Amino acid sequence: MSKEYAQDYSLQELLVAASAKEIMDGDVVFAGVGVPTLGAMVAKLTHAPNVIMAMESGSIGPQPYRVILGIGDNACVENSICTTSLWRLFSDQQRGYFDVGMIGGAQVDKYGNLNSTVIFGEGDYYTPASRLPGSGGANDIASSAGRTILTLPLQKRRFLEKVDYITSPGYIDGYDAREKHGLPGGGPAAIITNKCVFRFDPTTKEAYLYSVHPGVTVEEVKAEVSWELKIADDVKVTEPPTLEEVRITRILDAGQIYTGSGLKGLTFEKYVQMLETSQEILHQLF
Amino acid sequence: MSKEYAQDYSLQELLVAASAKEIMDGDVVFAGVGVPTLGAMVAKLTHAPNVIMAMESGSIGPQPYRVILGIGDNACVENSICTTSLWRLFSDQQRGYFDVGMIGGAQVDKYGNLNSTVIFGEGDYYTPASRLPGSGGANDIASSAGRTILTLPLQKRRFLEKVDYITSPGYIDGYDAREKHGLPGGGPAAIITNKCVFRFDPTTKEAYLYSVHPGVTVEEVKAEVSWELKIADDVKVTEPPTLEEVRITRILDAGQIYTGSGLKGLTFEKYVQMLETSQEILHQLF
Amino acid sequence: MININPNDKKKPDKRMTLTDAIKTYVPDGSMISFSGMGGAQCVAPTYEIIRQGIKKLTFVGDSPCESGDMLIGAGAIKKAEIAWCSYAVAGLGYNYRRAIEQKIPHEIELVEYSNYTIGLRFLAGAINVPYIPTKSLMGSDLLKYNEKIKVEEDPYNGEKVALIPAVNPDIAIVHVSRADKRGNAQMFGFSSNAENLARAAKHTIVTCEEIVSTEEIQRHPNLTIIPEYAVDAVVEVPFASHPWNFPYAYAYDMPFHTEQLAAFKTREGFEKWLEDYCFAPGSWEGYLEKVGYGRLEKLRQLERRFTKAKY
Amino acid sequence: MININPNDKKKPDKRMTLTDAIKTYVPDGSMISFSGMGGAQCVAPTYEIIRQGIKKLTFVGDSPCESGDMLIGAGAIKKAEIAWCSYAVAGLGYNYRRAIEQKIPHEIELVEYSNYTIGLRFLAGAINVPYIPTKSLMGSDLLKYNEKIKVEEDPYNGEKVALIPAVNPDIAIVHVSRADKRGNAQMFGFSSNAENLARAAKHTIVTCEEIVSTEEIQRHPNLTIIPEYAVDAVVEVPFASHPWNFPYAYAYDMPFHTEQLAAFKTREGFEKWLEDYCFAPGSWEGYLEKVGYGRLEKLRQLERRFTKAKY
Repeated sequence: MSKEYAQDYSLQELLVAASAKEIMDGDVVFAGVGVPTLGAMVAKLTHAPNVIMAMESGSIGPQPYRVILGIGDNACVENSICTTSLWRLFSDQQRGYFDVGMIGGAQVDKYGNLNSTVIFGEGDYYTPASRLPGSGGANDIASSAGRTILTLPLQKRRFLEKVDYITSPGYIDGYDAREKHGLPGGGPAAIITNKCVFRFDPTTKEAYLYSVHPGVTVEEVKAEVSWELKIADDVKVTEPPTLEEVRITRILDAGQIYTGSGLKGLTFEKYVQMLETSQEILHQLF
Repeated sequence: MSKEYAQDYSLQELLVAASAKEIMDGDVVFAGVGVPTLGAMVAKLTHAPNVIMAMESGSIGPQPYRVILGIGDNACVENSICTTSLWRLFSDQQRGYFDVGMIGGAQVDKYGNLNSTVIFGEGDYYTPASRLPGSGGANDIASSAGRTILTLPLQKRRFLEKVDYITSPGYIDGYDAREKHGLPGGGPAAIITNKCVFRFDPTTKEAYLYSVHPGVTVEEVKAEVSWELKIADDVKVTEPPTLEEVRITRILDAGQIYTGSGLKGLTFEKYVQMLETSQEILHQLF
Repeated sequence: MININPNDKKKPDKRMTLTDAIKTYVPDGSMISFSGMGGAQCVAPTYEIIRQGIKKLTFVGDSPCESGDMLIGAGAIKKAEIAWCSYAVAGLGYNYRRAIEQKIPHEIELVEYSNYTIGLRFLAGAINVPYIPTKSLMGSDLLKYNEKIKVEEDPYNGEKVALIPAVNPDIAIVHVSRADKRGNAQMFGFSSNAENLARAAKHTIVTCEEIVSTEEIQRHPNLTIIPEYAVDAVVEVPFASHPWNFPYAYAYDMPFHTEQLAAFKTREGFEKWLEDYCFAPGSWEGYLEKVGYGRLEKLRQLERRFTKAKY
Repeated sequence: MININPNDKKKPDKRMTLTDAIKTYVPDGSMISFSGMGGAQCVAPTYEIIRQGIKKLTFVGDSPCESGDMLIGAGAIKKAEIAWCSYAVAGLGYNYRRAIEQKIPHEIELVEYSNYTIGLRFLAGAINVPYIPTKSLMGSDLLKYNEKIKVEEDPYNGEKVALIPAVNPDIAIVHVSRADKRGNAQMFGFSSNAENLARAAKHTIVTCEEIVSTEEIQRHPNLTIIPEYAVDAVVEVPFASHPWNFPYAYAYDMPFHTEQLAAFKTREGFEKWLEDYCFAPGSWEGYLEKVGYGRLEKLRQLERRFTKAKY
C-alpha cells in the first residue's frame, strides 16, 4: 500500500495520525477519550485491524458506529468483546496484557514524568495555585502499560526540569529507576506535542527531540522546553497524516467534537442528528 | 402449624430433618452435597422459604426440580439467582454473608475440630494409614461461616480427645481461641450424629451431649466418645422428623441416592427416568 | 453512628422510595460510595442527598463526576478519598477546584489514590481482608501525600509492593440495569466497581432502571453482579444517570451536560442550577419533568439504534 | 523450560486440535492447572495428556477429580498443590490414595491448601501481585504442613492474616461453553476459577463446547469471562466434561461414573480402564464413540428439560 500524504489537514488531525502510528497491529490499547481514542480507531481502520481498545469503565474491544464521548460512554459497550468491571480491567493491565497506554497531563519533565494533579504556583500541594482533576487511571497506566504515549501541548511552563508533583511516573530520575521502584510497565515511548515528537534515550532515559512537525524548527521547540534539550543527530520531520488517515478521522469525528469546535453551540437536535448520521456513514468503514 | 411427627422414618431421614431444623428462615446456607443439601431443601420447603443455598462451584440460590448430584451439578444452576466464580463465592463467605455451613469429616474432637485430611495410624502426615480427600472448601467454611453444623457417625475411633490433623478448626483449644486466631466465623453450633446431637458450652466451647435420638441411651453415646463427655442437665430426645419433612425428603430423593441404596445397580435408563420423573413431581412442591 | 436494622438484608421485599432510602441509610457523617464510571453515574441519588441537606460525608470513590463535584459544591462533603474529580468532555470539576483552591463553600480534606487502587480498596473491603498489594503508585508522589499506603518488600520474592488499605463504607449506592425486589442486581455492559462496592459497604442501596421479577433474574443468573444477601434496599429510578448515558438504555445527553457545566463555572451559576434543577423540582421525577420526557424518550430511542440488550 | 511463541496470544485465529494444543503447550515438567468444580471438568484434556505420555507435571488446582486423580494414576504428576482429590458421589480418589499410601505408581510431593486459598493463589497470579491475605486456614494444621503460607499481623489493624502466595502456572486449560477463534471465552453458569486461571497462567488453552463467531460474542459481552488477549489456543471439544455435567449443555452421567469409579478401586481396574477408554480409542472422538453418541444425545436432551441457556 503506497502512502499518499494529505496536504490539507489540521494540527489535531496530525496528532490523531501521529498517535495512530504509535500503535502496532494486535496491540491492546488503553485509550483515554479524545485524540487517543481517535488515534486507536484510525489505527484499527488502517494498518492495525487487530487492535483492541480497553476502556477504563470495563469495556474491552468496542467497535462503535459513532464517536466515543467518554470512557464510560455507551459507544464503549457497542460491539465490544467483553464488558467487565473496573478492577478487572486494571488488573489485566497490571498482569501485562496492555501494550500501549495513552495519557496526558499539565506538566512533564525530561524523564517523562507527568503531573495531572496540582500546579503549586506560589503555594504547595495543600494550597495550590491550580487544582487539576488528579490521577484517575493515569498513574496505573504509567505503572503497568507495556509502553506509554504522552500527549501535551509544547509550552515552556509545561516542559519542566522537574514537575511539581509526579502523578504518573515516566522514568522517574532516569536509567533503571523504574526497575528499582518495581514498576512492571515499560515506561514512555514518546511525547507527542503540537510541534514535535520526543523519544527517550535507551540508557539515560532522558527525552530528546526526535522529529519536528512540518514547518516547525528545532529552535522553536528548544524555546519551549525548560531544560537543556538533547536533539537527535538526524532530527526527522514528523510524518504527515496520509489521505486515508485524514479521511477516516473526519468520518469518525464528523461533528468535530475533538478535532474542531463541535462542542460550541451544539443543540440537542444537531447532536441527535450527528449520532444518527455517523451510524450510517461508519457502516461503510467497518 | 401443628407438628405431626412421623412414625415411619429411616435414620438418614432423621438426619435430614435434624439438619433442616438447624436452618432459620432467611439463612444463606453453604451446603455440601447429600444430607446437607437435602436438609437445606427440606428447610426451604417447610419452615424457611427464604433460605438461599450457596454451592461451592459458584451457584447461588438454586431451586432445582431434581436431586442435586454434586456441588457443581447442573441442578445447582437451575433457577439460581446468581452464577459466579468460586473465589467470589468464598469471598462472600469471608465477608460474613453466609449464616450456616455444613461440613463432615472422619474425626472430631471435643472442641469441634474436624479432620478430613489424613488418619495417621502408626504413621504420620507423610506416611499415613489412610489418606482422605482433604479440606476442599471445608476449612474455609469452618473459618468464616456464621455458624457450622458438623455431621459424622458416632464412633469411638472418630470422636477423639485430639484429632490427628485439624483440617477445619472448631473452637481449637476452647474458650476464645477462635478470636485469638483471627477467625471471623462463629464456629460449630452442633454436631449431628446417627445417635445424638452435641452442642457447645458457651464459655469453655467444649461439646456436650444435648439430645439423644429416639431409642438411644446416654450410656450408648458415652461408650462411643473417647473423652470424658459432659452431659446436659436435661438431655432431650432429638425431635423426630415431621410427616411433612419425611414426605418432602422422599420426594426430593426419590431415587434414594442419599437416603437409601439408590446408587446400587443404577442403570442409565433408570437414572434418566428418575430425573425425568422428579421434574414432574417436584413441580408440585414449589 | 449508623443505627440501621441489621436484618434489612434478609427482607424478601426491599423496595423503597429514593427519598426514604436516602433518609434511612445516609445519616450525616456517613462514609459513602457510588457506582458508575464515565457513564452509568448515580446522579439521582446525588440530587436527593443534596435535597435532604445531608452533611459531613466522607466520600470514597474512583473518578466521581456529579456525586463528587456537586456534593462538594453543595457543602455535603468533609473528606474525599478519590482518584480524580471532573466531568470529562463536557467540562471540569469546578466545585472541586473551588473547594481546594478557594475553600468554597468550605475546606475539604483530600486523600488521593489512583482509579485502580480505589478499585482495590473496594475489592479488599468486599473480600474482608485488610489490604491488597499492588505495583501501581510506585515512584509517584501519591505515595508522598498518602500515609495510608505502605510500601513493603514482599516476603516471597522481595518485590516492592504498595499495600492498599481496604475500605468498608457505611453505605454504598449502586445503580444497575435491573433488580428484583429481593435485591438481586443485574448489569448490562461495564459494571465499574459496583460488585465490590456493594459488598464492601456495611449497607447497600441498589437503584435500578427497572425492577423485574425474580423469575426474570433466574433466567440469566450470569448477569447477577450483586446477590440479594448484600443488599438492604431496592429503588426503581428510571433515567437515574441523566445526563449521563446508561448502557443499553439511553444515550449521553451531551448538549444538556455542556449547558450544566457552563453553569457550574461560577459559584452563582452552580447555586442557581441547584435551585432550578434540584430544590425547585422537589424530586427526581420533578427533575425529569423539567428535563422533559420527550427529550428522555429521544435519548432512549437514540441508544436503541446502536445497542439493545440481547439477554 | 517452555519455549513457546510469545506472540501466540496475538493471533487472530487460534484454532487447533486438542492433540496439537497439548503437544505444543504441555511439555514434560510443566506446571499445569485446569478449570472446573464438581461439574464442567476438563476430562478430554486429561485423557489427551495421558495418551501423550506427558510426565513430571506439577499440578495446581482446587478440587480435581479426573485431572488430578487420573493423572496421578497415570504417573504424570510429580507434585500436587491442591485442596482435595476425590470424585464426590460416585466414588473416591483411589489413585490419589494409592499414590500417598502405597507410592503407586510412584511417590508424589503434596502441598495442601483449601479451595478458597487455591482460588486466591490464582487471583493473585491473575492480577500480578505476589500474594493476597486471607482469614482462612488460621488455627488449622494446613499452616503446619505448608511453609509457603505465612501468618502475619496486618500493618493496619494488627489483625492476623495468612498470606497466600500467587501462582502462575506454565499452562492453564480452561473449558467453557463457547469461544470465538480469537479466544474470547464465554461461560453459562458457574465458572469455577476459570477467569483467574486463564490470566494467572503463562499460556492458556481454551477448550469449548462450541466455537462461535465473534459477532455472537459481541451480542453478549457480559458473558465473556476471558478476553482473547489472555488466550493462546482455542479447541472445540464437545462433551469434553463427560461423564460430568456441563451447565446448560448436558446432564451428569452418574451411572457411567459409578462404573468408572468401581473400576478405579483397584490398580488393575484403573489400568484396564486407561487401555479401554484412553489408549485404544486413540482420541477424544474415539472415547465419545465408545461411550456412544446416542447416550450423549440423551444426556443433552435430559439437560434441556431442566435448563436451557436463554442468552
